[in-house]
Amino acid sequence: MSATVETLEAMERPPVSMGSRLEGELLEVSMGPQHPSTHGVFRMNVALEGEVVRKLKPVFGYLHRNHEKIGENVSYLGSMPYTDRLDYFCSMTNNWAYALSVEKLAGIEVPERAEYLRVILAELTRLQNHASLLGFLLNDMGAWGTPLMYAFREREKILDLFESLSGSRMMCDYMRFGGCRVDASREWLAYAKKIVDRFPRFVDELEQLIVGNEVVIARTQNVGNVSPELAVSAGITGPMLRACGVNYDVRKVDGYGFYPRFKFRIPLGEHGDTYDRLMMRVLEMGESVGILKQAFEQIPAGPIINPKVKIRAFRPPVGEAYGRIEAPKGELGFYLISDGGTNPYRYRVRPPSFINLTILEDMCLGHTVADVMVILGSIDIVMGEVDR
Amino acid sequence: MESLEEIKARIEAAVPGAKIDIVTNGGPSQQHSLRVDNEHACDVAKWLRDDPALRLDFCSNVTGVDWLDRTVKKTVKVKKVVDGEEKEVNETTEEKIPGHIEAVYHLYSMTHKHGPVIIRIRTSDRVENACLPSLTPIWRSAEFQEREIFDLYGVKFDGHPDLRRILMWDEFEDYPMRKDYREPDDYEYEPTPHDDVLERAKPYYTPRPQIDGAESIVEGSKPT
Amino acid sequence: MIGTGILKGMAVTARNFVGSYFDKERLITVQYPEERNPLPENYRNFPFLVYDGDDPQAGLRCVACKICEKECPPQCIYIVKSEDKKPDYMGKPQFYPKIFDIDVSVCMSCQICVEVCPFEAIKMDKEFELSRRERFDALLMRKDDLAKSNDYYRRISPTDAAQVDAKLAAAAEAAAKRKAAAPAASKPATPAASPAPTRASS
Amino acid sequence: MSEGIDEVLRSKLQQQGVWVSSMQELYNWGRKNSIWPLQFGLACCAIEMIATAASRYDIARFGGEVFRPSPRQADLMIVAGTVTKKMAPQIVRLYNQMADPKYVIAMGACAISGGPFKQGYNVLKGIDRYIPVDVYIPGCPPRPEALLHAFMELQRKIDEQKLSGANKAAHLDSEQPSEFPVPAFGKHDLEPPANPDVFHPPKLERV
Repeated sequence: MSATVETLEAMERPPVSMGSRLEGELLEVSMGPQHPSTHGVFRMNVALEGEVVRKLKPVFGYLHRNHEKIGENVSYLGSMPYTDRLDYFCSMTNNWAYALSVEKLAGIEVPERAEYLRVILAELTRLQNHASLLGFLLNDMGAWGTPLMYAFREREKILDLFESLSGSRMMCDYMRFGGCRVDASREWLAYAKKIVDRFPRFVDELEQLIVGNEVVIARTQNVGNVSPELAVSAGITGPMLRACGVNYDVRKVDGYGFYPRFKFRIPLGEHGDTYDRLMMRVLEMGESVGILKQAFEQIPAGPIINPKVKIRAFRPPVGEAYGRIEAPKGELGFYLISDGGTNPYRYRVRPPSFINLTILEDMCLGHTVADVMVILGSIDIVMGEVDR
Repeated sequence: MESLEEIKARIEAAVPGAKIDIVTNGGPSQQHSLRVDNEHACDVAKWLRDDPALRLDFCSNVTGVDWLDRTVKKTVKVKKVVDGEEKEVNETTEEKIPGHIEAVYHLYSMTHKHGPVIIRIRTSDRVENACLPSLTPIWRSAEFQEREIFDLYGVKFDGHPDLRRILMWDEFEDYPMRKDYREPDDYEYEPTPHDDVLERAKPYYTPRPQIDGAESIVEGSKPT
Repeated sequence: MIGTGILKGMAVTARNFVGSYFDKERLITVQYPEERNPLPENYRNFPFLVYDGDDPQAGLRCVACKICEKECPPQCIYIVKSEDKKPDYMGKPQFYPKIFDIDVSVCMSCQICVEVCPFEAIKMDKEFELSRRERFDALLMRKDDLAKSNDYYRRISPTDAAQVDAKLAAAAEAAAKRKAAAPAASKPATPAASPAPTRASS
Repeated sequence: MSEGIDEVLRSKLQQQGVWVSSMQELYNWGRKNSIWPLQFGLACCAIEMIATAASRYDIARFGGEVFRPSPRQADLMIVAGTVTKKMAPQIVRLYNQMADPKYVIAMGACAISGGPFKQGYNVLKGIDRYIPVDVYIPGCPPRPEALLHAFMELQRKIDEQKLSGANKAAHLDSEQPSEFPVPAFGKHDLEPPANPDVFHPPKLERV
């Protein structure tokens, strides 16, 4: 018996008895919001035929913290610490995206040293984000905590760097309009360089752990394929887009910061499956290490903040601006409308992981429930950003 | 990428009847946008996506913006003949703009790596006719973002495949991102009282008995 | 060959296991309550109020200007300004906060209050062991809980404190010069020596 | 089930190599060293919770490394992150599903009071509006060490619990509720906005 279902909501649950075969009957399962591998409070309503996914509807909003409304009620500066809490793995890149948008809105120049510091911190963020993502992904595949522990160990080293520079492990609140808040000392840069120099050892280890591993290959290759056309139409960005073979990286396209001064390549995938997405992260970590090494060599001395920018009573001129950067998860944009006051009139975040979830259903159809977890893990979502 | 004026001229040639205004942005970012009328929004969007020179295949960001009723005062220097002499006189004109909700789409091209082209569509008012054409059939990335605008601003998108609340629960009735939304009064323990927070919520919801001394009212109504 | 990938993975695990005994890079466990990772100098947790001198109440640098209250993004500061002026530790009459509360159950450690304070009166503390069994009273920091001496500040963040001391000393010196340059007749009761440099050196 | 042992006698006996304990001490000792938390993360603080469980801070030293995905097997719920109004009913339900004795740590500013997001329309201003909380950790997010500190504070609290008498532990008192009503989604807000049996904010003096 096979049932066709128009909408998940209209579906009646078929009677499931112990003796009946589950194939051909649809079973509705609500996964989440409390689920060990949904990466936070994410929920999916899944219709299963046996073990195969026939329909999947994501349900959001369990971490909807009204970021945009609060952003409209506090001053421009006051929103900066809130951006830390969007994608709480990558507070530095969130800071940068917001600072970049405000700088566009108000036409602020950033000193050279500050731009270099921003590049260094953004790439460090990318390293720790990708490392922890791989840890979580392997955790979802059943490797339990071991790779996650290794990933968090490396992450701790980078968090120590963040903490000694900005004062907080996760919520750095480091960037300001027209520059950065604290200058990095020579010792800090030397220490950071040391950590970055040793980082490839960890990447190699991780590569050994996953690249040739039969279990990983069996679980990821040809799972959750995305075609490049669908990815572009659905607005997928970041490593997930590049895994489909579309060469689009905001660092290259917009050339914000001082990225045009650095030599780096954009890794591209071929099949757009989970394995490619996973490898994209491994390869990007290597490129980030390259950028960081160049940045440590080139960083000039000088001021770190534009002295013309006021801290208090900062009022950008009337207008609007959309600024975007390549965050570790994809294109992170901020859209701000100023009415000349101290608060933005409209404050909008373009969250990459929210929009990357658009094609979750397309990727999961026809796969088993166990694969859904792996596919979801490879998208790299953080609920703080999905729901805001 | 060609200028907005050129794009406007080409749209008007390609989509007959489309009304396009260029909305200038006076800020330093200089991101000007195109306002498209609702009837032709889908055609214009399709043309923008498919035109070989533009190929705006990537809709990055969809935003709702709530504009309340407002009056814009414009001061223009006009040459007038006053007492037989030509003088420059400041003339203030007041323009009333009725409230509306706007949807802003930021478009980029992944093929040609250019952008952004910003298009805006607006509803005719904020209450009954808060309807807009959905651009999800053209760019799938608009699907969740338009749902979000429906949820938080209450704009109905015609042609959207799955228009439900996305962030708030289904029973919720308000549109919280609107500028005139008042949140429920549930500030009971506020040791750092900023009175505007407390005051803001009060007139819109009945006060809760525990905090506003309803008990004493009950006591007072007792026959003594 | 099937199985090599798994063996390689096992080798990585074994290398990590053995390595954790010899290699500091592999970050062994910190036995927390007994041994602690040193906190970096920039570390910040919750704000506190700096006072000069010995008396926590008279020496408060805060003059209740309420800028931090206004700028605090989550609105966790509550200040009531005094009606009268009281002499501060240097004897100069100043307004003072009659009430200064910080609700640390709301504070998000963003240190915007520190950045906007024009009087260097509020700084970030490093104390993080604040778990309590009760929320309402225990997590509302009153003025008395918040007041901490400048010596404490010098101890927890020496670099910043030295900068702040130098800045204040320079400001005091400039003020003293201005006063000296002004006609002495207008203000006969000028304090003789400027005490600021001694404070900076102490 | 004696209330206490004479400390002098006990130390004397210990010198003779005799170790004496009460049922209560033994019971509490066992309980406080095997607190299994619920594997349950809400937001930013959950990442610090994972960092606490990871090798550098290693919550296993306190017997709390067994993160259970099912509430039926868990003793402790670490509410790590912002509780939104959409999520609050689920949290109360999870709490109700946990077996007694059960404890709650509110980790981070958001779980205590709504924290920085307090003024949001969808943010619950503290999880203690619906369920009783044992230990509160301020911070945004608290350091892993702060979570360990709270964990030890909870262990101290468990150690102090009495097995009998008038003020015995809540889970042994049949009159104390162990389940709490789940709030419903209303038109503007959760209904009720707080559980008056659990949430007792003090009267604040205002100047």
